[in-house]
Amino acid sequence: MRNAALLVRALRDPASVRDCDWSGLVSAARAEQLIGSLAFRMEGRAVPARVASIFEGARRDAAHARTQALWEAEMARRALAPLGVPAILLKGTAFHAAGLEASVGRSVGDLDILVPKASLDAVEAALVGAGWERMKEKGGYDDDYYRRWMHELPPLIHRTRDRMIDVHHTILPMTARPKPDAAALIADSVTLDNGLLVLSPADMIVHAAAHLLADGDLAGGLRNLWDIDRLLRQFAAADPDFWLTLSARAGQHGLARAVHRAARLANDLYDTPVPEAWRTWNGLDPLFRARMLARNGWGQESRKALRFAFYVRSHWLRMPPLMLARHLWIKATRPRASA
Amino acid sequence: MRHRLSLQIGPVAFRIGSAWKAPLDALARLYASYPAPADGLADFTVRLEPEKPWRRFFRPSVAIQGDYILPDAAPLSLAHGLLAAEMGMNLQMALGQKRYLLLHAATVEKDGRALIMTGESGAGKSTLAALLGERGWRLMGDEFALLDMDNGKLLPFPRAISLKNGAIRVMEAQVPAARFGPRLTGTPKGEIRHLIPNAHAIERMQEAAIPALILFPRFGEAAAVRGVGAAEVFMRLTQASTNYVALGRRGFDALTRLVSTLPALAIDYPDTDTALGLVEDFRQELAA
Amino acid sequence: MSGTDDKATGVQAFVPTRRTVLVLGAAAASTVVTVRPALAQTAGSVLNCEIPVPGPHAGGNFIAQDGSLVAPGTAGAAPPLARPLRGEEVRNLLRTGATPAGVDPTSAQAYANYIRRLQAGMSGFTCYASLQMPR
Amino acid sequence: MAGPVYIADEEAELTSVSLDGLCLLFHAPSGMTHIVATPAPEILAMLRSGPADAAELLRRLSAHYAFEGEAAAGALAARLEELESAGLVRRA
Repeated sequence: MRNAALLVRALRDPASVRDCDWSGLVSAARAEQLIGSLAFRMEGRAVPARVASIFEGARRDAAHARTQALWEAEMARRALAPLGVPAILLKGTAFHAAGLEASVGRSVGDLDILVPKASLDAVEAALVGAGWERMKEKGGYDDDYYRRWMHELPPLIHRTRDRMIDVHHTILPMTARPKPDAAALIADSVTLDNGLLVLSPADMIVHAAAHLLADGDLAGGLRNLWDIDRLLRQFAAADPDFWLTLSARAGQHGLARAVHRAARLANDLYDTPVPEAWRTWNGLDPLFRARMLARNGWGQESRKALRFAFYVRSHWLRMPPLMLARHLWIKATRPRASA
Repeated sequence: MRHRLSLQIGPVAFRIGSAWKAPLDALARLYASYPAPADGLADFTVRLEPEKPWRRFFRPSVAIQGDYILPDAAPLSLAHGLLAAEMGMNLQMALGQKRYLLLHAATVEKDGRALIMTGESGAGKSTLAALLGERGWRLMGDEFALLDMDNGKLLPFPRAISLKNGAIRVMEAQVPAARFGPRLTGTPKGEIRHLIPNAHAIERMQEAAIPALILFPRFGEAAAVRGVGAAEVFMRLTQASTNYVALGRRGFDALTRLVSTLPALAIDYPDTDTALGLVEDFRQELAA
Repeated sequence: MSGTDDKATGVQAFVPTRRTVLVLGAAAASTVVTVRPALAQTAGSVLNCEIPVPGPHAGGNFIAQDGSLVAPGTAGAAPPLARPLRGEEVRNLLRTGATPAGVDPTSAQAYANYIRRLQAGMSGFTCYASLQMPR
Repeated sequence: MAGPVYIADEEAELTSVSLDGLCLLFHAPSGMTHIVATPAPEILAMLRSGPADAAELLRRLSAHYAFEGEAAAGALAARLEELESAGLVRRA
């Protein structure tokens, strides 16, 4: 298994996977944090006994991840309830809270929430009062950097539950070129039956695409693209006008390019149904595709040069050049050897 | 990966890939009498890789990688590559095993009844398990006890026993040299030498046993035995388990059942003969 | 060695039928202990680990005597260590107070307290947790 | 002064096993295990009959128990805070 194509095929079309490099498939899926999703996709299919048992364990793990994620959301809700401020769940926790297809087998790391920028201080104080602690020294360079330039507070970690929370006020760093309309994200959020808040369907896609293509270096890209596939299928099936809404919304947030590329990549890798008009040809798509698949059957990262190129791109996207230089200079000249 | 090896230990199969040949040769010698996984598949993958690309040849440095990794794990020298492979397998179990409730404990069995020994650093549970394994007990494992949550039985996981420092000489006096791995000196844990379990333990490595007694041994004190309350046993075992919390309700049910049905004793012992004598007494009491 | 009540009775079993004395405890005494994941602890089999002091998240910060992070140059605080501490060094430091080679003994307590305050997700935590571990 | 009013989860959310006079609780919504000592199980049992603040809870407990010491209300408030931070009770 030279790249993750087998993993992508198994997710896209589980019936097509019979005799294959099972150990390679499992290792690649674990490395891409897709083992839970794969385990549910393959449920009930004929696979070797050992693989069936690995998948069963992965499904149980996913159930635990779901419980933990929803519990963190609930504890944050309890901590913030007295403020009366909207706190919107993002990413994996939101998928689980809303019971979306994308949550099936989905692992969740940190709790991500979005709050109005004006409420950041009050939210942070309430969380600290409820047992979350700062990981970075208040007023230090990193802390200051976060507060000035990032789209989120420096991460907080809970004292006894050891879980992190990222408090966002928008969905991209302030230094990135697109300027998403944070007020609209909040205004159009949806209240679930359980009282929790999530983004509107179109905004969920916009956020997922921004996270995948306009922010990081595509690490974990296959998982994020799988989210997008599941979300697009579910939302488009429920609303015939969804693609129009999405198009308008992506434009409003300045993220049309990222959303279109995400849809093309999802269509390409996961066969996501996408309208004809969205399937334009783009010369860079093959590079994105190759980067997404850069994982071999031993779970190792492959295509080092390509990975590095995307890593450089991620910094470029986040910061104007002069600022990047200053940032790297300060990081490099700190009075200690690197860790 | 350039070099590879598959191992079946108890119910678990590993696939180990390495950038170097030597660590896998050493591993293959240690596990020569174990069967290969019948299905050719792996539950877990371990990788031994250069810490940086150039560290394959220049001052080789072995990073422990695999399906599950510990971000703070430090690399080992190539001379300790065998230890890196063993640590890599332990790590997969500690972080990735979800089929069984995993306890950091040594287990031995006689007449179908298993003894679980767990305790703090230097308590000597590995040494006791190794000695009991040479005296009519079946060694089920010196590192991890696997509790089947469906039926409450223990599964064997008889890896090579990792003997440290003084324990090496104790066992060298009792076991033929052919059953030892290479002597690894200057490792982060001191001197280490692996002991291959006897044929009996390896042949029966698919055979479960019913847990009968939990022991918390402590070396270096005057001989003493005291009962340990079930709630304390519960707390201690949750802290000796890597996956208790992740198993949720199933883990809770299995562990409460275990601690409320099994007697538990803390034993202090000044020397291993005393401990072995006590264990033999307990066995006869339980059998009576 | 001890018995279990029927699980089905639940916490209702704690409502007594006759008046008994209930000790509510001192305000400061805790009656709830939560089982925390010992996940990393048993990874103690991988004792060969390192703890950067402080971690990369706090690069450059000094460490106060209580282990908290403070601005570089703060009086009475310890500077960052030039190299990460090995597992065994940390174990000795925490158990016996033995200062690792090349470390200023007057700062050792600050480093020890920093390590004690590590939490999951922070660089060095899994190593620290593994040192707490039996074995 | 009226303190906060607390609610306990449904009984079905908790599995409990008592051992050695302690109570092991598996709390399904969080997936967490708590080991609790008296009076925590008694408080949880009393909250089952409906939301209550510390004063109301003290009244309910008094129907079944006698108390030692005068600072019962203060100690009870501290116990409720503990249960709240463990997630076993929440504010109404």
